[in-house]
Amino acid sequence: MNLLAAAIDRPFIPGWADPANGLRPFAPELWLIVAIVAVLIVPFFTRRSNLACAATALFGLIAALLATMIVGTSDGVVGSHFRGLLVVDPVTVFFKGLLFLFVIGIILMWLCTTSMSMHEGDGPEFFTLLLGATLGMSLMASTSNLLMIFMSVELASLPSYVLAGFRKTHRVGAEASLKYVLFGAVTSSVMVYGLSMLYGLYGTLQVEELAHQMTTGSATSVALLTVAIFGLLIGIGFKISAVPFHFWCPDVFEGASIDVSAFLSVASKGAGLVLLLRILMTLASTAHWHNVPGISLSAVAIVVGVIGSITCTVGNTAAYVQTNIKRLLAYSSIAHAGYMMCALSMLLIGKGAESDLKDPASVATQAILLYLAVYLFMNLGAFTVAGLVYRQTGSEDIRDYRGLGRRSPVLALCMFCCLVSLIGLPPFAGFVAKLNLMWVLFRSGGWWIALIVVIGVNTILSAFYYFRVIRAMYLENSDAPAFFPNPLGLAISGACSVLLVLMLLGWSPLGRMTDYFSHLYFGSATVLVHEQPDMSSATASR
Amino acid sequence: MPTPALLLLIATLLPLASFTILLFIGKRMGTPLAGVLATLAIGGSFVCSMIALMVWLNPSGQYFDPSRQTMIEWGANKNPINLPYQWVPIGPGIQQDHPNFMDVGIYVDSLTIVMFSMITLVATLVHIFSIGYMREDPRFPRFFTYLGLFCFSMLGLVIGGTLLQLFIFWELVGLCSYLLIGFWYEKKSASNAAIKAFITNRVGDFGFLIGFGILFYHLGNVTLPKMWMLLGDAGFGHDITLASGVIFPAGLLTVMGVGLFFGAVGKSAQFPLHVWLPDAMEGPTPVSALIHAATMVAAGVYLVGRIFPILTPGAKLFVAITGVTTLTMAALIALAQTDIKKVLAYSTLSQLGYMILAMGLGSWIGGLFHLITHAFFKALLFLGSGSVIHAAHHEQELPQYGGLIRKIPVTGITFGVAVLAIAGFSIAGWGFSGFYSKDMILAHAGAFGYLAESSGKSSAYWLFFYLPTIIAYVTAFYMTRCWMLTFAGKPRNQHLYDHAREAPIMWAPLVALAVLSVIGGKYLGVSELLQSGIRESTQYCRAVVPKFDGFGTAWPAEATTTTEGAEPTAAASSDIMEKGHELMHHCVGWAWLVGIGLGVIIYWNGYSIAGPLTKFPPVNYVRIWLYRRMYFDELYFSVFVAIVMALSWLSATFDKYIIDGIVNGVGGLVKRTAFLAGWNDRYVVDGAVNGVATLSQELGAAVRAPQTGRIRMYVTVLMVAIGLGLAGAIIVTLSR
Amino acid sequence: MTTANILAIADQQQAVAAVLFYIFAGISAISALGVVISRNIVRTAVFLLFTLVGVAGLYFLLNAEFLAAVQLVVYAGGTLILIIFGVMLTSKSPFSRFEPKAVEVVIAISVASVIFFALVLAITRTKFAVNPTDFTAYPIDKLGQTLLGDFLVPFEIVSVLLLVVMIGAAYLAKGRRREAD
Amino acid sequence: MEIGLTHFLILAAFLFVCGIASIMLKRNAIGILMGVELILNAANVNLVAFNRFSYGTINGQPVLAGQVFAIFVIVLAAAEAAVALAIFLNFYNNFATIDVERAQNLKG
Repeated sequence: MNLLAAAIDRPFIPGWADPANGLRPFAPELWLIVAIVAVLIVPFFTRRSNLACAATALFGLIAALLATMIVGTSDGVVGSHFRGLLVVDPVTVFFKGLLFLFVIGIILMWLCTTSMSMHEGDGPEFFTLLLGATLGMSLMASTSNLLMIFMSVELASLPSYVLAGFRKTHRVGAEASLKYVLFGAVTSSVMVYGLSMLYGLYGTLQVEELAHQMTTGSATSVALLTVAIFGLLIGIGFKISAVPFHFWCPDVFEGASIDVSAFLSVASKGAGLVLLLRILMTLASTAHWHNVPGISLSAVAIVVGVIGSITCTVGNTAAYVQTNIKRLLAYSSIAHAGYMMCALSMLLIGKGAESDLKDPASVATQAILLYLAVYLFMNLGAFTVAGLVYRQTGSEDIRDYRGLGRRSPVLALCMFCCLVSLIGLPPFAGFVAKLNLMWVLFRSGGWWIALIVVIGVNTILSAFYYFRVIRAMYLENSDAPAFFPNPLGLAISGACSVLLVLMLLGWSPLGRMTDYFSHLYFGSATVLVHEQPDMSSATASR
Repeated sequence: MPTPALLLLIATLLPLASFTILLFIGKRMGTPLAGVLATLAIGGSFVCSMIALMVWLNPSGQYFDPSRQTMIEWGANKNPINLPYQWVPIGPGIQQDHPNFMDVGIYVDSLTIVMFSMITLVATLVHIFSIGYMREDPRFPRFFTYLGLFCFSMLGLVIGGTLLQLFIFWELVGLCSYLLIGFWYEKKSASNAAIKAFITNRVGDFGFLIGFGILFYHLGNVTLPKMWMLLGDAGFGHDITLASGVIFPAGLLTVMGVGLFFGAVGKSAQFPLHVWLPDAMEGPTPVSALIHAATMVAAGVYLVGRIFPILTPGAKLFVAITGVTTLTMAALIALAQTDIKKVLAYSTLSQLGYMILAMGLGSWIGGLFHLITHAFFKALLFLGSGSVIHAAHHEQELPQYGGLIRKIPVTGITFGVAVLAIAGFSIAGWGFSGFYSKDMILAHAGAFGYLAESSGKSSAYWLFFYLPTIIAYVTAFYMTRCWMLTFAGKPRNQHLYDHAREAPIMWAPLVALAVLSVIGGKYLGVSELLQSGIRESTQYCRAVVPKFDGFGTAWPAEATTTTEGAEPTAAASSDIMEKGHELMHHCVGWAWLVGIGLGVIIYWNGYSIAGPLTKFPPVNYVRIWLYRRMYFDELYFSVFVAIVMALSWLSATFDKYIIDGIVNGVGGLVKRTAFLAGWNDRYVVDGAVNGVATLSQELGAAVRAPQTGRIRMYVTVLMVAIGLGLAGAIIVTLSR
Repeated sequence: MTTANILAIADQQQAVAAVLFYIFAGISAISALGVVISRNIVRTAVFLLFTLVGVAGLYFLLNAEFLAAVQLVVYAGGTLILIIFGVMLTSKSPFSRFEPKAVEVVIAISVASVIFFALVLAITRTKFAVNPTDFTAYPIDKLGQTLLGDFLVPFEIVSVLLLVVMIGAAYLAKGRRREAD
Repeated sequence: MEIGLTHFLILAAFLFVCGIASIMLKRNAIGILMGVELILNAANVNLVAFNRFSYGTINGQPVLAGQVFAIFVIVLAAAEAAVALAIFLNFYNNFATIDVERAQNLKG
């Protein structure tokens, strides 16, 4: 067992035991790189190259996942490595674990949906790109250096552009990748311009150093700082698809094949959110913000919060009239990113300022991690069902979901679970996540209450369009024949549904786990100001 | 776990088991079997509840107290069962010794037991009835699947020990209600009604969430008794200082109470969210009997009962006003309805209004007592109407009936019993069930009036007595009208009359409910149990807060501090109660006779008297106004349309002027507005459902306006955003 | 040499630098404008080439000779050739000219000028840190050491990125597969 | 007047703005890509100028972070151009044009 663990957390070179300086903290990434190379070599030895590549990629991801678990829980790896270019901290570890798990799910989903229509021999390219994008996303989550931010965003984006148009003969696919690459190129170039300004203002590429300079260094222009931060936000906003950088999202999701859409919906957004989380956290955790002339963190917080609330509103309202299930889910993913951004805005509250929480940032981080974890499963389940229905009927139109409750009851039930969870209704974990998020906002008080109202109204709005699908499945009839879906796909979506229920029941362990990670991240326990009121000492004032 | 709690838990889980089984193999089980299984499950729940009741009443198993030579008093010296469990840690860290937990739990007191018995009893009868009623329906198993889920959720709602659980199950019963209203979704009206119910309830739930949020913010998710202990002094209308030193202002308390009450407004279909309940009658009739008369809609009253101690005088006044408005309005509308189920629906609204009014006036027992008796006779009325509709081949219009007593005598007689019960039939102080509960409410209303007078409040407070009094007459009249038009007179539709016949399997539930409607008021000991429920809860709380009197604070009298250990009562001092009772007796003592007599005379022979009477123009206008339900749907719809128009105007403006530039001018805008105007004309009467749908749709159109599919448009919007953002930010920061 | 002489030489050098700056800046600015204005895609590409060359000249002025060489070799020599190649492959005559609408031109010009003035305002109002360094004093190997020292991680990651991107681009560009396959 | 940092920054701002304008104006996908290249060049000029005038040395040792960043930007620009052109080619194969206005199947 020990031998296996050693093999996984120190790939191919023995003796990298030095946890502080060695490559060991980055064993997951190394496994991904190994897998990329392996995927390119494997086809030479087999005739069914697609399946072989899938297996190789799965193997690489499982190794990466195990490595994340082993390395992430061992002592001495937390901290920054390679002269601050890469960092390992609990949030990174948690996100990487989620990411690899999710990509494993995506590959399984690929096996039961898109793989059937993929040409033999395209597999190596597909998995190279998928793993490359995954590598980029995992790096996005583990850096706080401006150059590395740019690099990892590009590494996550460039393969995604190609993936969106991977079905070369599909006109919509070609269109989707065209839009994606143009939009992405524009936003990333503006981001670089902003980054160059940041460098110009503070002369460093390290975000921690930068935050330090901002608060202690000589006062420089706030105007240019705004430009710079603006540029940074644009680049990350593109990945998160925050309004007004969301235009690509529905078009790309509709045009790309369903596994790619599912991949982008969680992995890309999650990576962007974690990156934003780290940057905001680094900025906020540097003390003496009130010393910075002309700019206040609460202003940035308000911007993030407002963007978040606009994002979820736009996502939910625009989803209403969609007839394509992938497009609908695309808008829904925009909305969910918006919810998480709302919580992100809390990171910037100074400790104790205008808040009942002593450490709002840690609590907000916990809420976001939990939301991300739950969101992963509900989206994976919903997309898998959509993929299976597409394989069966060749259609992504919601009208073709009519009578699904009769035609394929179990599949419809899985979809029902995932959609109800996406709304955030009680028997499923979506409720937990949303309630937790709203609760956190609530406890922080102040104008965050307004965000709760926004999220509440949005939840009502979102119920409408999710219910349209449910209604089509259960309350409408169609003559389409009954079918039995691919068992693997059924297993994935069923597992997601069951997990959603289990996560609700196991809310407590889930909450504890995310809590644990966020506290590790912040390095200290937080205490609520309001203790649970004591039963014996209730008094009333007269 | 104490035996009653365990039994009730089993009773809650049995329907869930039947739901799960039916969900997977229901279709294979086929038509009678699925129903039988579900009935057995809920029957099992009923048995469990009854055993729990027995154990509760007398843990020792003895009903006779040998030392005092009397029967043991109902519910004497019981302690409520309060079992909190820590479910979710929230916020604070894992390293902390005592993290803040989100609790769930079980809370059992006499009220819980009473509710369980009533719900399982009515549900069992409705299940039996449904086996006959739904026999020909192709989706028979699915119907029972939904019913199982509903029963589980409803029982879970009642057994829940925290407001969070209440909310979760609250949503679940709402979901079941949605599914069951839309059960015959092929009918457009049914699926529209389902959506309408869903939306209207969301509005109420939003209020609930706000109230819940405020409560949560100050206390966390505490169990019910803890909540009472902490906020038990809300009735005095003062600020409350919590143990943590935080002051809970009285104004916020009122807002919280009103917010929580708004959940009840939605579920119990109180004014102004009453519009969904009449439409909900599109569902199968057994569903109307179970969900939309006996149990779910009464959950609102149950909720108010649970939050009663934390309502401030302001909140109570709000509750009372809502109740009195609803009961008056609904009873008037019921006068003019021609659909038998609509009459019953509005009658339900009106009776719910009575319960809510009782809660608002401080008559905790009265409201919940009426809830129980009402469940019996209203379930009977609905099942009876189901029997009529079944016999009449799904004809629901009163003008098509007439003389049916000769064809379906059992239904006719039991229906008649229910009419007598709801009218408050009584002779010499003895009456059917409705008599006792309604009298209790009205007597309290009278006492309330005197109290208000003595404490110098406005004389408008007397309206809380006089309006319900008048409506008591109206109630007897419209129910008689309904019965006479259905069962008496000559057949008005001979074909329908000839083919009408009863199904024997439906008799048993009807007769059982009829018996309950007769004896439910006096002989089942419901009010005594409820009285003991107050005592239990109060004593439980007094163990911690010695001066707790949350259930007994009489208002609008000036707040008086209660003395320690005083016998808790739901009412003010006994002489004022006596005065109130006397006044009530004078005013409504013979209301049932007047109402029924008038009804019998006017509708003696179908429409022969009433028809010409309503031809008289002023009466006719009123009739039409009432028939169209006072135009509430149209009013709501117009408001929605106004919003939609404004939004679409905005979106059109945005679209035309900002996105496409000034090139295309105002032509498109005019066209769009004109289109909307035409659309407005066409659909203005099509119900508020479309309004909401269109509202979202238009909003969606507005936000999707830039999503034209043109990448250059995207980039342009992006760049304009960047430009504006940059320029704005720079100018703002430079100008500092 | 006297101090006056040195000063004069310095002045002279500064004057030369100024002249060179204006020449290179002029080349890149004017051809950047040309990129915007030109309607013909081939001509646009040529304008872009001039911009890139002008920027390379600016790098020389900034003592970044290596970067200037990279700019000329990779950018002007590689990327631009790639672009022109793309132009050739995709421009069959009727589609190579696309006229923007007048409204679009107005919006573009106004947005661009707003951003430009905002930026200029911000730049001129800002006091940047002053620490001019004459990089000619240091040999070029410093750059290599930085690249493989401080920035080793991005250097390695770029190799993975280029591999992945190459695979992806080759996949997409290797011609359309027939539906019948 | 001595040529200083500000001159370079303003030139870069001009290139940036030209890039934005050509992104907004070009209907040819390759034209848009060229606009992106302009913006990247603007960023590079910024980086190199800052490195030269403000942050060239720390404690007497030369620091070349800006230049290195610029090198990476150039490399990534090349990679991006390769991917983008492959995608354009794919689009061209499907639509027989690279007029981005023709890409309007996905909308709403």
